[in-house]
Amino acid sequence: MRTLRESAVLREAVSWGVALAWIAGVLFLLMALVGAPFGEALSAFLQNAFGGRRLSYLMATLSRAALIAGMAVSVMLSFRAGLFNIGGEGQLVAGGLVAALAALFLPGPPLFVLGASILAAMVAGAGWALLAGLLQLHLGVPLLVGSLLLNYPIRYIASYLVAHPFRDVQSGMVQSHLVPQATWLPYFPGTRLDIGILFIAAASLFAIIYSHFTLHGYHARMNGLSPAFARTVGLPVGKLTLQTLAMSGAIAGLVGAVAVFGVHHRYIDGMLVQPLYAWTGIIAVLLVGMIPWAVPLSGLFFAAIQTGAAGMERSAGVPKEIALVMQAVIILFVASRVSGALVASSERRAGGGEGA
Amino acid sequence: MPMRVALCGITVRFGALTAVEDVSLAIEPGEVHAVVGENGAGKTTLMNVLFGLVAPQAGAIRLDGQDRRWTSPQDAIRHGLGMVHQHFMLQESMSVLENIVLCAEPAGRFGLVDFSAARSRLRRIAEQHGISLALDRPVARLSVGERQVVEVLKMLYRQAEVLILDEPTSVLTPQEKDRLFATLRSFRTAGKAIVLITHKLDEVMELADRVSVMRAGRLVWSGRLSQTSKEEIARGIVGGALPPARQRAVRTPGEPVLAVRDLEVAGRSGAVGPLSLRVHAGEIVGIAGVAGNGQGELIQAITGLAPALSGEIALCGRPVTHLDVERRRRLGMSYIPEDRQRMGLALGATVSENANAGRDDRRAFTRGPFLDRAAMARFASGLIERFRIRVGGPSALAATMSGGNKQKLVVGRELARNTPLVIAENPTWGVDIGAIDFIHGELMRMRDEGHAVLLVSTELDEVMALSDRILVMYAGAIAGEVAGTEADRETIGRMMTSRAHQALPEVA
Amino acid sequence: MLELLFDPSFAASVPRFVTPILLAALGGALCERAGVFNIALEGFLLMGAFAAVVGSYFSGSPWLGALAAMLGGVAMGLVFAEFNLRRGGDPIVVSIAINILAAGLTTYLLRAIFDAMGAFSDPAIAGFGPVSIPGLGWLPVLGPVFGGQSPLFYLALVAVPVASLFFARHRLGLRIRAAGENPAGLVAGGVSPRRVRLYALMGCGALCGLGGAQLSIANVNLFVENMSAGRGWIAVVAVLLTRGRPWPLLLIAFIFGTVDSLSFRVQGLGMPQQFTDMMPYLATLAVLITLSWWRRGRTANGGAP
Amino acid sequence: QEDRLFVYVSPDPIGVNAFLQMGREGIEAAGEKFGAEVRTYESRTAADRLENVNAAVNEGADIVVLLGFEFNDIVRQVAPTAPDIQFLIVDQCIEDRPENVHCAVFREYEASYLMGVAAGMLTESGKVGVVGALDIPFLHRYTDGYAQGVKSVAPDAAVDVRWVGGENPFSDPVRAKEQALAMHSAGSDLIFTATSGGDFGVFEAAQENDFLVFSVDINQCPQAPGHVVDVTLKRVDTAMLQAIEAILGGEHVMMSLGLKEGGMSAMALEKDALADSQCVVAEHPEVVEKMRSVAASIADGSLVLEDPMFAQ
Ligand SMILES: Nc1ncnc2c1ncn2[C@@H]1O[C@H](COP(=O)(O)OP(=O)(O)OP(=O)(O)O)[C@@H](O)[C@H]1O
Ligand SMILES: Nc1ncnc2c1ncn2[C@@H]1O[C@H](COP(=O)(O)OP(=O)(O)OP(=O)(O)O)[C@@H](O)[C@H]1O
Ligand SMILES: [Mg+2]
Ligand SMILES: [Mg+2]
Repeated sequence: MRTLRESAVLREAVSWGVALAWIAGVLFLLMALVGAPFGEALSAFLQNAFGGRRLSYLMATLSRAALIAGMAVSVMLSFRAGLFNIGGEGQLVAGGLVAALAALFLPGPPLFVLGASILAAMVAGAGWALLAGLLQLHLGVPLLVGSLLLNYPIRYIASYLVAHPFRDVQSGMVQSHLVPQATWLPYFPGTRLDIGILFIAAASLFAIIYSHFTLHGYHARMNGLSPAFARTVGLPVGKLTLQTLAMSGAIAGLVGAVAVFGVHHRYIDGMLVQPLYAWTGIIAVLLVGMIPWAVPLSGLFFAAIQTGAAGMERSAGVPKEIALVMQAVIILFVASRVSGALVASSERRAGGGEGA
Repeated sequence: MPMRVALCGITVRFGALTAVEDVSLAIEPGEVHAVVGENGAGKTTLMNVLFGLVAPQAGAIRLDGQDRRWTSPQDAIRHGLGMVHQHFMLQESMSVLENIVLCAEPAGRFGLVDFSAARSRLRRIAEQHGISLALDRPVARLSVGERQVVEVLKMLYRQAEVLILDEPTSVLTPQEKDRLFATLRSFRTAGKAIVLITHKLDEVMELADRVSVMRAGRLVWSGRLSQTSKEEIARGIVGGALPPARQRAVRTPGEPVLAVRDLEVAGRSGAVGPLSLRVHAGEIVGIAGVAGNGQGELIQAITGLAPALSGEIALCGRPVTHLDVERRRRLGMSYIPEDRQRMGLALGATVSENANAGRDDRRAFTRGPFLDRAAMARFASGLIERFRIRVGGPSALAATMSGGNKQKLVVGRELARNTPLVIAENPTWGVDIGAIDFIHGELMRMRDEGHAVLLVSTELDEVMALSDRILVMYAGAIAGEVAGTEADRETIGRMMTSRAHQALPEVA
Repeated sequence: MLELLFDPSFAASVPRFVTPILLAALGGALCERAGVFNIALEGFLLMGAFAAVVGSYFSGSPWLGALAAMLGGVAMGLVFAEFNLRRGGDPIVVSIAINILAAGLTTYLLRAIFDAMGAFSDPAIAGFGPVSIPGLGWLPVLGPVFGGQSPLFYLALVAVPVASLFFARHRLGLRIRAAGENPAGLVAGGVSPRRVRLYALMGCGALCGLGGAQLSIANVNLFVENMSAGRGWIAVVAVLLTRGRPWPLLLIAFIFGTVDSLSFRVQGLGMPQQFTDMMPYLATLAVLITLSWWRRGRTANGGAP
Repeated sequence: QEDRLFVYVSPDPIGVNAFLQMGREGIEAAGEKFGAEVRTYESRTAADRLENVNAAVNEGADIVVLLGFEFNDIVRQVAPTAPDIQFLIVDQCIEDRPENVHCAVFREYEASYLMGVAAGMLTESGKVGVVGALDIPFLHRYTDGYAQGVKSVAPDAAVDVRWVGGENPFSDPVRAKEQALAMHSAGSDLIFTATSGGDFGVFEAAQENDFLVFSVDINQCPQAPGHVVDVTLKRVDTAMLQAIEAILGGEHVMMSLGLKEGGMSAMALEKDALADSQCVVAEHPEVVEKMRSVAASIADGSLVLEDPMFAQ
């Protein structure tokens, strides 16, 4: 048994080695093509993902990772329940927009405004997700399609609102006014990383506990694995669907609020759409096969390759398009490697059951 | 050309589990070779090896004395092997014809499939073997029995020389079974080799020339049927003495637990109903009938999985017509669905997760909103022990269990709820003799303890063995009622099939 | 006001909106039916647009440009197959990576081949001219819609019944459907679903490539980085909506194209651009809801499903 | 060997954007002139912009040049934390600037106004069009300036204002071309395009359907000879050079560049280059004449134009 396990670990290590060798090989080829020094580019990549003066680049990675991981956690709740909610982007935008507008118009002490705005953002995100759920349950529009389609109206509505009625005219941009400075999330002392990541960490923790240890999470997962089964054993499938979507949307809304209060301090047109937080969140979840504890790590991974690639582009003379290609190559190889490992480990688990 | 197939020293392991261990077996042309054994004994796995679906860790396949290695079923098919799988391999959205030609399409110009050629060839084959089936119906609308016919036709169409049938009869009506057996006999006469996996020893006695008995992955006995007896085979399967025959205790039924009045449900072909029936405490009411005559729709309406168009359903005296599944179950209903793969279990979840789903006593395995995993595992272990489920443990994935063990898990979970009403739909489908006996025993025990049991089965013997009253369904209505003690095959068979041959559509 | 909406060029413009979406969506339909969740149509389309310009520039023939576009698309299909089918990567992750890859690769190659930053426009890029269909000119609306379009439009139109026939009657079409519905059935029949899916991906690449060619050597004659500009995503939406059935795809593509073309003109009436941009999506949603109401109404009235 | 570091941060991918390309040329020229190492950081999103500015600070740049008003918030946040680093923000001045923040703005609407004047004089249908990439305030400097110019010479002419929009508004020649075709068939005979990558599509439409267009930033007349009337010129490169020189000289720079300063111009105003520009306006001396006189009155302050970016 022991040797079996050791050889499995060894096999795993070897296949990771092979994947890394592939990545390195392809990247080396690319670098050679554009005449960029490989070693320098590689160290620039790592330096810019995790290093910097006073770890400032690591902070940038973490700040990005927070938003990606937040979206990943939101998506994970849906996906594990078998709900193909790819409307995270719309829910994120709804959250960000409502957070900014609420903070601009709510009276009261800053802490109250902050709290109420975050709550409002979560409600808005949940509402937008519920809309997709209701479309499915009552109007027969499949969730996959409905949630995807709903991304567009909210994006343009938000764009219109900050381009016209709520625009900060003096700024010359399509953006709302700055939210009151007292509501900004503070930075960790000595860094430029805002404490928004704590909100995301809390949400992740909630999601992990929810998925593994709660009755509701268990029921949602059963529904995800087999809706027919869930119906047959009498799980409240419709209610589960709506509740899960609401939860998922609320977390997306929270992410929007964190982006507003922590990073941009206002709603800027496109600030939540262009960086593809929602899509990156989706692939972060899928990369690790929806295993809850691995989802935040996966978010960090994607953030790191994004900031690393951007940094490499800045300092090693690697053109931006090569940095893009490089990201794609890394994702492709890592994705296939991780999926393989997951399949292998689930087979081991299933096979090893007898002996245990 | 007749062909001799031999399996030599086959061993298959799934992780730490040895599913087949050093099995050698010869399949002769012109013979029906029955393979029997308990659930999980490794029958399907062994045949999957022969058919190229599973690569063995050791051993060889020999055709006419030559060693072969299959890289995929395509090799096996090319060499004249055909297999009807235990779980159907059909495309629901496609028509019967499309399903049959799939993977063996007679292609004409530009690779377009020559359906008319296939159609005429099929018509010949069907006539030859006395099979009738509408070729243009989508498989989604076929009953399980009809789907089985499609699978057999598929094999016929491919002109297989060695036919492997994995539990082909478990869903057939007696008539359908007789027709299949007639076909198999004509194959035997034509010199083809047939492997028949079944749990029904009567069928073995009726048709087989040679019998192989497997237990726990090993071949325990193999030889000509004439050299053995039914009792000996049965003892070989269970590995010991046979359970004694069951005695039915006389019991007067109590209050009605389930009352259905003028129920109408939307069905696959037109509305089902109006139906009225009652099931009392302490009785088993059996519903017999050819699959696809509305039994499924009736059960769906009673369980709440499909809405009733009209009529009323009452459970324990409470109207439940407009309640959802969950509330009906809480009021006192358990349900063993026919389709264990899809409805009975979540295959991707663990045994424990499957065992605890739908429990009413949530307090027993939760603390507030949180799960008590240990309590869940204890509960699952209890079921595994009580229902003798052969599986690694509560944390094994449900997908890795053999068909019979899956069924036992579903039955165990539902019966453990101890509700006034138990609905069982083909509860012993594909289950070995030991388990059949066990499940029957459990259903009888429920009855004796005063539960009401509604049993739907296409297996006439099963209905007759268990029921206090038998309702026969035909064309969406109840065609007649017989008391269990007075039931005989002739009467019931007439009721369920009197006009059934007219109902089967002709070959298009 | 109506003249402003339905100006003379309106009818003729619709096919230019429809063609790339329809071609890409038909490609997506192959994957959808084969059970490959391919949402990389955007990347396929972009690569096709780029390859079309390369082929056309160096050969001087738009047809060779279209061929190059198909090859470009097929190449992306092969990358997808390698990482999804062979190495088992999640299809969505692979799709997103391929979209990124296409964006980077086309920009890089643009510089490497043409030494151009971001855009390349040159008289040597031979584009598809309009094909005149005799006898259509006098028709009031259909005339401009169906006459004088690029040959790829007619190809796309023909591709719809062909695809329909393909799924219904062709052996590979049948196998593709099986691969999407119950691949175990194919395995049992001795056909590798993976192989079938590979063919579907290659076909998808070819069709998306043609869609890209329509963008870069028919609608305009130039390449600009990221010029697929979300059309691949619209095709994805269309595929999901119709579950890959060709005739409904045609309908959706036309609705989308018409509304999109109309939305340009509605701007002329003073509607804010944010709302006109929303129109195609809302129209799609409306169509979906109407269809499902209608379907539900029919089944509720006792009709056989 | 170079002891200075200049960093140029673009708000968007540079790609086909002539304005951003010119920014890069400007910083490179400055680097050459003042002996500095030059780096260009391209941003794609709002988050990238912040990261890039932080990176520039982190790398210890001497001068960080930020092109675009997108950097307002960021400069306000970052500049106080890096007092040794000089920030030059082009396109907008923020209020209460710290000592180390400098700015240069362009008055694009002045040149756009001239395009409008030419369009108003040349239109035969009485209707002209303008297409921008996206309905954002900055692009109103082009669209509104143009519309005002048209009205100044042809009060009855109609101006059709439209946007490319869509998923990729700044790089979608297909949509831009469709929009130009739609405007043309709705009656506009002169169309001003400010659509970045979409301009190519508009030029194609003009060539195929034989109408006239105006464009922006650099001399694009050779792109579609005989169809481009005139273009606005935005001299980011020279402005950048001047500003950097002043910053290095210790000044607290605030430049506003329009027709008067030569930061904005039009081909028609370029006495030397006009003849070889391939611009259609060269064939209409009376239009050139008028444009020059209007330009003069804008330059000397007798004609005052509002900045449309702050309208609404
Ligand atoms: N893919 C698999 N992974 C792990 N274990 C498996 C797998 N397939 C089968 N098994 C195990 O192998 C053993 C033999 O299974 P098999 O399906 O051959 O039994 P069987 O004799 O056909 O039973 P039944 O009569 O119930 O169909 C069972 O214990 C089963 O759980
Ligand atoms: N004419 C064709 N056009 C496109 N694909 C084809 C064609 N013929 C076969 N294929 C595909 O090629 C794959 C394998 O080809 P192969 O030659 O092994 O099969 P085959 O021998 O034609 O099938 P059969 O099992 O019917 O003999 C199959 O998955 C099939 O879908
Ligand atoms: Mg079996
Ligand atoms: Mg062949």
